[in-house]
Amino acid sequence: MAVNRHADAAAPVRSSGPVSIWAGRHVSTASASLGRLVRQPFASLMIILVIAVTLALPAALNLMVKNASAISGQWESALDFSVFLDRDLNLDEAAALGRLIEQRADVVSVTLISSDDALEEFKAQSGFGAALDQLSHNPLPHTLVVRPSPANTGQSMLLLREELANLPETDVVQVDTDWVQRFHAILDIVSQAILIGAVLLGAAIIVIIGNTIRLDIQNRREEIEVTKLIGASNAFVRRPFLWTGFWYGLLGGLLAIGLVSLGLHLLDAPISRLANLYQSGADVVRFDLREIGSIIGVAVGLGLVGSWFAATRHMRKIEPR
Amino acid sequence: MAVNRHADAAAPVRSSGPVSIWAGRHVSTASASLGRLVRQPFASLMIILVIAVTLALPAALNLMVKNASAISGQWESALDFSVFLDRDLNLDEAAALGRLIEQRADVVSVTLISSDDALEEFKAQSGFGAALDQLSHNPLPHTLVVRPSPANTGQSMLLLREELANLPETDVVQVDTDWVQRFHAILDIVSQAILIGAVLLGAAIIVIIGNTIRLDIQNRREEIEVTKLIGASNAFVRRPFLWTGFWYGLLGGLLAIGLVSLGLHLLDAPISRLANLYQSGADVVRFDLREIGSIIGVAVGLGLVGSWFAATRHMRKIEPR
Amino acid sequence: MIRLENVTKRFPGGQEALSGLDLAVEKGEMVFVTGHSGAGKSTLLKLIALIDRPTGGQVIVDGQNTRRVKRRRIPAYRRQIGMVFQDHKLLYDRSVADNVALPLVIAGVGTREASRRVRAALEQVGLLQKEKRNPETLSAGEQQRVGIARAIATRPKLLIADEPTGNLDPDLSLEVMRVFRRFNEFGVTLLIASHDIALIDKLGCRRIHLEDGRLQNDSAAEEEVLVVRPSTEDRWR
Amino acid sequence: MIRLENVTKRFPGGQEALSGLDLAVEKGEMVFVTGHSGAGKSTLLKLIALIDRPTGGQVIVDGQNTRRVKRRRIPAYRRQIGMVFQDHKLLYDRSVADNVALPLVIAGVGTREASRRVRAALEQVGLLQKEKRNPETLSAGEQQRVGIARAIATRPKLLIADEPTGNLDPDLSLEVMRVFRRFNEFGVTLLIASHDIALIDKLGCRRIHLEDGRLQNDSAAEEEVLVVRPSTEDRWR
Ligand SMILES: Nc1ncnc2c1ncn2[C@@H]1O[C@H](COP(=O)(O)OP(=O)(O)OP(=O)(O)O)[C@@H](O)[C@H]1O
Ligand SMILES: Nc1ncnc2c1ncn2[C@@H]1O[C@H](COP(=O)(O)OP(=O)(O)OP(=O)(O)O)[C@@H](O)[C@H]1O
Ligand SMILES: [Mg+2]
Ligand SMILES: [Mg+2]
Repeated sequence: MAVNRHADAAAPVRSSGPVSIWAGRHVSTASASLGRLVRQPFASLMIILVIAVTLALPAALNLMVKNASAISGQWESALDFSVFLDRDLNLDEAAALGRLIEQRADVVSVTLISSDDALEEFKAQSGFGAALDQLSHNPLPHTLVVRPSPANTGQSMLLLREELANLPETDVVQVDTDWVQRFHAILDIVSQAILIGAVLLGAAIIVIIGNTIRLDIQNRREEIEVTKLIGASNAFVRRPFLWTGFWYGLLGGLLAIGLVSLGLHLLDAPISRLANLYQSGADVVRFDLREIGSIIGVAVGLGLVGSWFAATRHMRKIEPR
Repeated sequence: MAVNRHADAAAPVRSSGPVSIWAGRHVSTASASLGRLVRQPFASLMIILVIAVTLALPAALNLMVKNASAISGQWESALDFSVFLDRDLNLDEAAALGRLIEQRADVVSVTLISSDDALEEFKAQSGFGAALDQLSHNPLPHTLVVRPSPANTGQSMLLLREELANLPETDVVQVDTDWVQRFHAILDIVSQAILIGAVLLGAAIIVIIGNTIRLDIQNRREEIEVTKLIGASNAFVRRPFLWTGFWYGLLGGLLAIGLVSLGLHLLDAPISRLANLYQSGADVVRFDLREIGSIIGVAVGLGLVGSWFAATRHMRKIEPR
Repeated sequence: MIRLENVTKRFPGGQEALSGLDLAVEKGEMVFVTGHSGAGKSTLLKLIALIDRPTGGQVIVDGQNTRRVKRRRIPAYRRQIGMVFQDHKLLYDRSVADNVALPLVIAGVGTREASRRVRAALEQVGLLQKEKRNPETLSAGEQQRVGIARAIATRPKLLIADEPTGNLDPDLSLEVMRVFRRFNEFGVTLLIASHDIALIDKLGCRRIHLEDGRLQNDSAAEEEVLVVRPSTEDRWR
Repeated sequence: MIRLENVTKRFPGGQEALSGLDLAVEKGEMVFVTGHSGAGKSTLLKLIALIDRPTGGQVIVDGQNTRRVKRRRIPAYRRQIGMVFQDHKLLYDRSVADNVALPLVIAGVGTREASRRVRAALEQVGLLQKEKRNPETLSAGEQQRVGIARAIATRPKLLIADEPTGNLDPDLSLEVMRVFRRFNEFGVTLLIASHDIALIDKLGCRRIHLEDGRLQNDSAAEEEVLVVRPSTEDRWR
């Protein structure tokens, strides 16, 4: 009956092959765990709801950010710099300068507007058409419309503008400064807020889901204690809890996706109105399969890790010395 | 020993005055409950963290909305309509029309810019100064700058614009339409998203805090059962649980305020940069006392209500029949 | 003091634990309930303590029909009864003394008086030196005695004990029975479920024998009923 | 089979439950441990089952020093021992049959074989007709017997029982002891803590008496040790 001769010790007990036992145990434990959830519908639903709501928040935030950036990409057009060049630069020189500027990392594209084109456009748009016909010469210079890279922050935009203004060929750089600065200041705040929100939500899902599973398992501490006392290995004791955690995670994750989809459905109308404004047929960005997978993955993962820790913690407590 | 003669039945037990007993019980139960939390620091901290994080999310959302609306009030200046009037309207007629428009509910203010002022400004700003001196007559009309009420939605803005355009005195209404519509479309989305977020968060705090306290109390079901069995009234059994809920709520609420303040601190720099852009010395909006009170109130309230329900539910279960 | 009329207890599963039981226990009696495992002893005691209700018949305790005790009056009803549970039902989050004090706290006894009574009760079961310990660190027999101390601390008029000596050695069992006997001499009515027939015989009390939920044997019908008349002046309190 | 050398168990509070205990139980013996409440019987059994470890001395079971059993080997160690707990330790979230089957499931016994053994074990304690019930709906004595059935279902070589008849009437107690006796005849070593001295005397087994954590009396020193030699062919299995 020596402990180190385990196979020998277990001999009186006729067992089937180890793999089929392992698989069989998992199948029966999985269905037993699910059965337990179904038998306590209120308690299970509460826990699944907690997980779902907790996961829905960051998922919703993520979708919002994605939709916002899909839209805000098109805002950039409002942020072009108009670089009015010196009046004595000719068209070729202006084009050469444009190509040069276009090579900057913080610039997406440069469009050249010749002074003639500019005047035509101005006449058409300003309502001064007839009056300007009286002009003896074109007072407008060649202009480079510089579109900065969307990666720019408020700071780097200011820098870019300064550098453009300091070019010897530049007369004046015009831009709707207020809008640009506001836009970037707000973008900065939003991205910082999203970062803080993400950290808070990340902490929330770990703390909330972990704690919920911990409390649920603590309620079943008797099961841990008794099965340990009659010789179950840690793996055996943990198994039903891991399956419970798995089911909680899976069902919670699915419900989270459902909740967010519902919320998105409610946002459908205003978002598509906005999309229309850009004439971009751009639809509302929804979950793609990868995201659905990762939400469920996170849910199941947290369920498993949470129950693993909680069960192990309880087992430690009742271990001799 | 008849049950309806309670005073008589309790007689063998010498008791002090009922009020001092009541107060004394509460004081001792309150400190005992707090002592229990301190004796299980890990479990208590987890639960308090859950409550704090759960409350921090809507509190942060609320602050964000408040800050955003403090700022966006100043955005409105970008949304003014320029109503160019017919060229044959004289200044007095224009001023009269302006006063008329100003009385609309969806308009905040109307500023009259005379054609002379408009030309001066245009000369100064456009860079065409010298060129325009050559003009024989002022091509610009009188203009009314109409500032719409911030209460307008994208829809009502369009309506307002149309109505202004349809006035017989109006030549043309100019507005950076794209910006206005975008701004309002985004505002619509954001307010809808905030509404959905608030509903989700409201559900979250009730479900999460309620469930956490439910599970915590379920862990102490023996205490409920045993005290009930030896003759405790429901009120007596509930008392320690209510106090536990109270402490969880209070500590969780305080921690939530701490978390949000920390987050706000991290947002300080970008927000004050934005505020500078408006030359408004407007500081970051923080919690006022009323809000701190209501966060703690909600936390404590949920703690109390949650523990009341959970304890009562368990008592129901063990009641005969 | 206790009157059962045609009491039946059928559990949801269809299991009938008590069938048409008639029984009367007078004030001041000390009665033992015996019967094999599963005969319905615990069920009977639970009906009397209003931990459960009969599915048929009447349970009348001190003139009060338990059927007519409303839910909110149950605590007051139970407070009049001292109960020793078969599985002790101690709270493991507080000391032995706090466990024994619990019914006194519930009854609103002042701290001074309560601690005096707690020590007296622990003294009687021989556990005074362990009052500060957590029940979890006590042996099974010690826990059982804490349960007994808790039941007697409130000095109830009716004491119900379910197998109070199951985990006690013969010497201690006799000691506990002597404590119960002393209570009885002060006028307390006692109803005790027990398997320890040798001990019961030694005490010579009335004995009710259950068999499959039916009254099989009542020694009161054979011998003289042993009733210690409560003294006019209640000396014990 | 079991050898204790100068075993001491001192609990964190300073309580010394066992002091310098020396003891030897041979393979195939059936030994009773007696002693008053709190004498250290349960503590002794727990040390042997490796539910706790001694603070001093050696506990050697089947040649294996428990001190040297590493934490991860404890489950395998415990699986070799059948244990009846003083407080039953049943799980109330599953049926009686599932409770009894639990150690078999842990050992990886096939479903068919396991259910056969579960029924055999429940048969022996007279609870076969209640196999589908939840232990919560059983009487205390019935629960105790479920605990016994669970311990014997795995057919261990060493069976440790802590007060297995505390909640049983004399007839059933004797019945349970007969079951244990039959096991013993098939070569199982048994160590049983009990207060029921009348019953022990009836069985005439070796008896170890503890007093305050010390060996007070060992009947093996007086009478002939009763060892049923395990038969060469293991008939019982
Ligand atoms: N909640 C329940 N549901 C169904 N049956 C029950 C329930 N409680 C008890 N029983 C059954 O009622 C019968 C009587 O139980 P009871 O606990 O009164 O027995 P007992 O005389 O106290 O036995 P013991 O001496 O073993 O404690 C038993 O057969 C038991 O299985
Ligand atoms: N965890 C513990 N901490 C401190 N003291 C303990 C602990 N467990 C048991 N004891 C003490 O050790 C002594 C022996 O306890 P044990 O449970 O072994 O007694 P026992 O002989 O089984 O008694 P019983 O017949 O009442 O079950 C008792 O005095 C008990 O109070
Ligand atoms: Mg019973
Ligand atoms: Mg013991």
